[in-house]
Amino acid sequence: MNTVVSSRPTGGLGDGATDPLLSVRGLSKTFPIRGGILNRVTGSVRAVTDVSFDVAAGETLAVVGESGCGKTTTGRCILRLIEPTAGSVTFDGVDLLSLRGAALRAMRRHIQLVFQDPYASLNPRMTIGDTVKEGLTIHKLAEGAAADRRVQSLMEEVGLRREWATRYPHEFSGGQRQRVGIARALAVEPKFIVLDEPVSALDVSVQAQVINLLQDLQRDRGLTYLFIAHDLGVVEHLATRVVVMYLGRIVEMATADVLFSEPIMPYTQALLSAIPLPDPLAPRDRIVLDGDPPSPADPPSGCVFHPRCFHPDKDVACTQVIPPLEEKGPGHWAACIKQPAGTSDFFLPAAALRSRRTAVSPAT
Amino acid sequence: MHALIQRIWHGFVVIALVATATFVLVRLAPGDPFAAALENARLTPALREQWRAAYGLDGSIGTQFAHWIASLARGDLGFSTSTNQPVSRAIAAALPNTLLLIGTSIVIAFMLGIWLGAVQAAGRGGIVDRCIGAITLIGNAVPDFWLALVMLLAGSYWLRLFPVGGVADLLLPLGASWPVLLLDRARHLVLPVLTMVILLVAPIARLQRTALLDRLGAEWVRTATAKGVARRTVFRRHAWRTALGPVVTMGGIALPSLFGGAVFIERVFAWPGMGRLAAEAVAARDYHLVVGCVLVGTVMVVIGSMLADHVSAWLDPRLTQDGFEPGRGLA
Amino acid sequence: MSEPRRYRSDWRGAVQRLSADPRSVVAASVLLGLALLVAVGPMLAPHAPNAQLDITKLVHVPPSRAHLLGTDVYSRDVLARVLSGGRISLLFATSAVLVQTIVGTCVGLFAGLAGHRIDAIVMRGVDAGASVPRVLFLLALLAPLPHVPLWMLVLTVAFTGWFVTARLVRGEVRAIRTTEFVHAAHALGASRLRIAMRHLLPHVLGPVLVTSTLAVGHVIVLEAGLSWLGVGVQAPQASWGNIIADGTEFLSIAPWVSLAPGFCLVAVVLAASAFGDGLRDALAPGQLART
Amino acid sequence: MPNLRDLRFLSLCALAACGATPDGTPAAAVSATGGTLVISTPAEPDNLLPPITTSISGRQVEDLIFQRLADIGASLNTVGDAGFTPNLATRWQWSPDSLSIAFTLDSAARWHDGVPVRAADVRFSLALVTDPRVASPTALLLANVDSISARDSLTAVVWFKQRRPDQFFEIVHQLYVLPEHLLRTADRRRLAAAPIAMMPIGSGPFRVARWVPKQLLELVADTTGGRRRAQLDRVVFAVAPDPVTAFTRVVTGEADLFEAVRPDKVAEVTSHPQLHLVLTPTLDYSYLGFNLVDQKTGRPHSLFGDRMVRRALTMATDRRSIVMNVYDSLAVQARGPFTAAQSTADTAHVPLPFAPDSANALLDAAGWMRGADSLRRRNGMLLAFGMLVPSTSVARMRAAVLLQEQFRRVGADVRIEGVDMGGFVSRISARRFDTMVGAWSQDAGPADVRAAWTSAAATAGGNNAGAYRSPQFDAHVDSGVAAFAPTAMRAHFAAAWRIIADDAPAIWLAEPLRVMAVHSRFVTSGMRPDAWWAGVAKWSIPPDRRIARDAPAPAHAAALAPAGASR
Amino acid sequence: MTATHTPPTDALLSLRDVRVTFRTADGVITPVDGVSFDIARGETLALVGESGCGKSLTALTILRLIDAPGRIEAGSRILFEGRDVLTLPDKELRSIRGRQAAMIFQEPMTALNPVYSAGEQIAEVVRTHTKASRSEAWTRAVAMLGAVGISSPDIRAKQFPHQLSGGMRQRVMIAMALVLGPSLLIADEPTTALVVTIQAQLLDLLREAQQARGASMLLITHDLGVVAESAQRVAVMYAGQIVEEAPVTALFAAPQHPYTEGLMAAMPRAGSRRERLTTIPGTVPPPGAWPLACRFADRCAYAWSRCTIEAPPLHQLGHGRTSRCHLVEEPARRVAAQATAGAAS
Repeated sequence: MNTVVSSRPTGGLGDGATDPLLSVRGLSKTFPIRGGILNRVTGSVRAVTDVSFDVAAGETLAVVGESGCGKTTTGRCILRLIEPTAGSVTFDGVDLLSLRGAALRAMRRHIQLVFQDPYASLNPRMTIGDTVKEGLTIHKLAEGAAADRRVQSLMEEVGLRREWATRYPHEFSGGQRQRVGIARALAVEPKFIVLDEPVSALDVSVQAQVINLLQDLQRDRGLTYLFIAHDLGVVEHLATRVVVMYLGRIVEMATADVLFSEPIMPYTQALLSAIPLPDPLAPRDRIVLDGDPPSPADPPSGCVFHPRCFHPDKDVACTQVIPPLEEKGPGHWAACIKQPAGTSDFFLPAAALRSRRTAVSPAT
Repeated sequence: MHALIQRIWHGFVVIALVATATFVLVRLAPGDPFAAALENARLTPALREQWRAAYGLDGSIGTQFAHWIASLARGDLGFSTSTNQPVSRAIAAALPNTLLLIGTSIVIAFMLGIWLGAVQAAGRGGIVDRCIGAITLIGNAVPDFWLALVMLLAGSYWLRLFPVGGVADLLLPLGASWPVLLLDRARHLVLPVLTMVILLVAPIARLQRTALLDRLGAEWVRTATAKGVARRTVFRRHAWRTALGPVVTMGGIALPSLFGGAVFIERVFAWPGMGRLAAEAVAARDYHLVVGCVLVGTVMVVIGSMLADHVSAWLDPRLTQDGFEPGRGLA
Repeated sequence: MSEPRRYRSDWRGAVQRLSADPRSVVAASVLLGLALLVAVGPMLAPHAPNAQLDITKLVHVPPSRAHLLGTDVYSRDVLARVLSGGRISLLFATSAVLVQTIVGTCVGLFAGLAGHRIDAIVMRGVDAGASVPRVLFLLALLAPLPHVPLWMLVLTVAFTGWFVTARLVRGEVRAIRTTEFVHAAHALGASRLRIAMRHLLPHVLGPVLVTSTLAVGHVIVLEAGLSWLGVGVQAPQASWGNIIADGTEFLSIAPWVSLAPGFCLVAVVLAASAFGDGLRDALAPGQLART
Repeated sequence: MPNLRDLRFLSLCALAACGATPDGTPAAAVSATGGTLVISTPAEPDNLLPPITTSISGRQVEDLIFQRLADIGASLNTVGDAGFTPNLATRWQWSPDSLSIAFTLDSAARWHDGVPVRAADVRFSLALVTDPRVASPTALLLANVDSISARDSLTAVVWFKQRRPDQFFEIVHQLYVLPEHLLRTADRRRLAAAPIAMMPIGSGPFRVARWVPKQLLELVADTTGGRRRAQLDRVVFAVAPDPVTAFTRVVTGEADLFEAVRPDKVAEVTSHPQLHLVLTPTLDYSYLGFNLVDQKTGRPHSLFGDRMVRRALTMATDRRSIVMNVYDSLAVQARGPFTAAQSTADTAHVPLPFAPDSANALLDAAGWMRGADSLRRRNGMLLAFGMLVPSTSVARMRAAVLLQEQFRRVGADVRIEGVDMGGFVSRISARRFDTMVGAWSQDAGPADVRAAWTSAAATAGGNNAGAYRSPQFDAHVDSGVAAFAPTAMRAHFAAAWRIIADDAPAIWLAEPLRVMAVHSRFVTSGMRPDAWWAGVAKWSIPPDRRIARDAPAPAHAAALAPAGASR
Repeated sequence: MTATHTPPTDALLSLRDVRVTFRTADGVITPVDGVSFDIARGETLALVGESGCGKSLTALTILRLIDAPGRIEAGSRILFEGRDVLTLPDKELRSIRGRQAAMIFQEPMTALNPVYSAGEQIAEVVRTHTKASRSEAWTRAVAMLGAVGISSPDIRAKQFPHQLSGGMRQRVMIAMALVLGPSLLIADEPTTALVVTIQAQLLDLLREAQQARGASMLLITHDLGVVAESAQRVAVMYAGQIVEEAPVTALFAAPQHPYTEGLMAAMPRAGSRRERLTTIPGTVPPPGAWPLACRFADRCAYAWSRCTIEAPPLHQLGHGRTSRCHLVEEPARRVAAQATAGAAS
């Protein structure tokens, strides 16, 4: 029933200017559902299906989507915290998925992770100094007093007082803990950091501080970010390019400017229009999707978005053909069979999106 | 459905492991099934060897185990050399008595423990809470056999209220009417059940208290209050009912120790049940009976814990869910 | 806003909370006091615990100035025996619990970290062990053996008691190993061993400590039961358990023999469980009110 | 502390009383039959088929449901047929050469199912017991019987291999007569598995009404046979595994008899007016046995191979005090491998004295010198040994703890090895012990001592586990057993006792009395030292003293009668 | 929608000087410290603030849902339809709860009892407050589920919370709140736990339901976007106090309190792309660690000496606006501070 069209682009999933720092090709992750006698695998959940993209050095690639769309799994697969089922991940010319044991552990210092939950991501039984120092110890980057000095300078770099090193996580606020998490990642001097919703658990006033910190660090250290988020406001602020995922697949990918102004996929449009705008005067012709996202254990056939899709041309083909990720415009990839290349404004409730772009900043 | 089949399979594996281990353990113990009764019987080792052969107890452990498994497959648990009957018959006589004892004790202990725990939770931190906690704990801290003996002496000897052990007055005429028989059975049950209840009630009350306090702090309890439901109803319907789950689960887990406690209580109260049967079989090196008892006991434990899981699943429908769990490593 | 599941906080805080809880302080004092008493007591006792003073004339002497707790059927001084028996009982219980805790923790850690298949196999074994009544198992194991030395008794009791700990540890490890701070350590390149020792072990230690504290009381009571069945600490070595067990025979004519050790035993069990409860509360403090 | 010294007097009175009620006393004759005896017991029979029964509790019941040809007298004489009273056989005729005896069976004797008892049954019984497939431990005791023939349906002729003083005792005492018609088809290799092992049909005064294992065994007076009906209607064995519970049943009145009252419970029994304390002598003695042979090497034991050490250790023990401590006044110090009640007893025999100084001197002389820790060593080896004890026996554990302390005083380090009965027996059989606290329940016959102490029993499987070997002792025992004249027999045994006492292969500890608590409504009689239950059929309850459970229970009896008869 | 909003005279709900205290190991803390506001009939008031500011606790006081060890201090008054909720006898209070004033909680997973089906939990409200029979209550529950946009409500009604998706669970909560047509809805972060597309659905649903029934709503949120879309008036809370109150358009047009101002400035916007965001320094202090005078002083860009000495009162600014800031009295300082900040950057 599925007319499988290869959705693997031939190349150039980045901005094409330079060789990408990280290149993901055909990444898939299937989680087994266990049950029955002997705990055998009785089913599976396709958390990530055939995901490909490039990340160039120094850029911030944002992966957005709602919870359950596979964005976190994608991040964890790149880090090898979850073993992908298929695909390849090349980092700086090294095939990450072929690494084993000590080589893998050594490689890990180049790719780090900052977590969403600042409460759960710190070991409550370790002082934050020890937490930050752990990476130094593991990779033997510094020892003894040198390590302590490094820890202190790292803490200051992320905006924590050096004398707090002996305190435990529960003595800190969420924002401070997230700074510890960042310091821990920075300690091993990575080139690449996966930021897994680093600010979504934080209060607004603190969120801005952390965003600024992340930006400063990127600038000062030349870091490359894979920024996983569901808050499009933050994404728009931080990202150079954006990947939109739905039910384990990439449905759209473009530079931030293009994506936020000319989204092609109905889903992306809905996502953008769903964001409540902090402006009581903004016009509200919102696209409200029907129903809930389907379960990844039982995804719809064809285009995974078709049951909720409001595209005027939606037809039976959408329920059968898995749409390939095609370059619809320059650097603008999308997976929709009803949207020929080169067109974008097909039925867009443009006002909603435009208003977003032009919202007047209050109190200035 | 899958979950049930898996539970049954797990139970089967557990039973098989226990049976094998017991079989080996009992047979490695020094002693002889026909030597334990009397030390100076003129039953020479040669004669004993002959008897062992007659009852299929000779040969290596491996061959014996193979024989045993083969007969087990035919539904035959072997012959009990200490009670001169098929193991199945010996167990069939003992099992109902133990089930009666343990069943009655569990029911009473759970009713009492759940009630006490509720009283404690309702008056949390108060004098009643502390007193109940202390008293039940003391009951729990006393050695089983000591409590049983004191109960026996107090109830049967000093107060002369209850018979000295046994399941029934054996001299009652066979044709006695059922109310008489029932009353007689109840009189015999009182002391052993009371002993077991005292030993059992503390952990139940404690768990119920903790679970209730936990549930009372749950958000759905606040939701119920916000709906306008009366305090008592909230307590009963929303907190108490949901707090039963862990207590029931504990009941399943506690079963082995109940059978263990039965070893003491059945001995003191001359209760012809599984605990006593097994302990006496161990002393008599009645291999087949020991293995049979442990096997049946384990089956009971497995069934009991499955039952407990079923009841707690019924109490908490979340537990019936199987298969895919969202949020397990998924974005 | 709700805080995500809070893991047990640091030890310092736990100790502070513990020392602020009067129940735990009393329990700890009782335990320490008794431990101190049985540690130095036997040196101060006027008689050796096994000395039979006069087996025809000084049998079952009621408590008096010469024998503060009376004498037993062998004309031995009960006070001396209770003190020396306490030493054995406490030593026995703590070492058995220590061993069973270590074994249970190791197996639990192993199963918790292992793959599905190995975990399933190990846990079925644990289920099997846990579903056999411990008393019966010990009876079958120990009754046929002549002179079971104390260390062997400790090992056999520990061997039949580690299942609960293993289950607990395995469950905790399974829960913790998917937490983000463990992922973080993993992402830093920490080895499995390092993760197990630095990140998992400190977390399971709390609940394990609670269970172990409670288990001390259980094991003391268990030893008493075993003594009554004739497979406990071997005569003439005293333990609270076997003094009580031997004394029950003379409960009506010489109640003092089993009452004194019985009192100590109940005190220890109560104190241990009170302390365990306190420890549990201290390690997992109730969540504070949230806004 | 109850002083039991007075009880010694009391016990003698009881003994006298029991001796003064011989068969058919006037008191029993006037009383009508009826009543129930409930015996509270911690132990239950292993089975009720005499050839394969090994437990004493089984023997007790079998004595009530089966018949022997004749019964041993109160004097326990085993020479010839003196003192024996007719039972199944109404009379017997010796052949001139004494190699055969013709027993004439009671023509009125019936099995409980109504079938008459025939001489063929007697012949069958011997064949069954001596059948190698049955592997009956009794077979050895009947080794001197060549065969039995049925001269006619009521005359069974027993043929012996040799003429021996105790040949009559052997055949009448060791052989229960079993029903051929019910056992003919039983699988002889697995007799215990036959249903009849649990519900036997005998010809004795009582028949089994029901046996509910672990609970009770109920016997009812049988009325089918021609013998005199038992006075009591019922005898119920109520089983309670814990001795405290079993005893409590008697003091609360739920049961009527408890046969093993512990000394410390005696005061309690006497405080209950409805209970009588009945003391009878026994044929039991307890001892600490030394293992004279090192099992590993087969050479003499490093400690107990030395007679001097054995004697020293014997003299180091204050046996009188030990007996006093364990049994109070309800036992006497054992003099040797015999008890006062049996015919071979030498009441003049004086055992090795309690003499700690001599003990110490002997040990010094044997080279075992005390060290700083007051323990003795020789060539660096500690005077240390294990003491194997069945942990389930309260009395023997007590003795062990007392002995251990006394040995310690002379510098020996003793390790008590408590083990359950199964383990104990297996260790003894395998000879894997240094010393052991044993107890021996003797048979009434003089030959019994052979099974325990002669060289013949020192071989593998024999009960002379310590492997004591003395040709002189063996010779005197053989001569004593073979002596037809009582005086000669006693002389030989007295010599044997002296030899074994001097060699000290064991420290004989106590000859306990049997201390029973019996409800006072019973008129008891015929309590023999080897079997207090022997006269139960003649026990009675005067009608005016009967209690509720003595009332006949017609419904009960009626319901059971067909069930019993059908088996 | 009117551009300006006068304080309601026909207040359905009035909170006056509501104070909540907790006894903790470190002493008594006051996480809600003198909160007052009114909600008119048919009006939606948004209560905005970051975590720990006391907004949820304030909501709980309205139906007296504060659990021990918390307590509502004497002197607090909560008038609902003219009656003081805090002095009502239990029975009358219960008749208000769920019937006249209903709550919607943030986490439907934990706020719904896991052992009862969705339908049962809705029917319980009906059964508690009306004499409806079991089957009538069930019918109403199913109908209500349909009304909140759940497809095949008769099947969903029989399902347990864990069998429903997050969005559906929150719809069940809403159905439970709406089933008896209450005049006040108290929604505590009703969409925070949900994914963006569902958030939008539910906000629409709530708005429609409220408007259809003419009910008032107290909407508690930290999301200024939600506020802008749903509320007519806004009260901003910081550290247990209301620091600013204003009609929604006025507030967004010109926030008066520095905290409100900071909050708005800190939000990433399209215009601020890849630039540094304006931040509020420091973090929200926990209850018990609040500065004594102005509680925002240590994070405030305008703060001067007065702010650490004198607690500012809630100044009335007219047009239904208030602000708890000394700047109201010394507005020149704001201009000066902005000028220096502008010069610096």
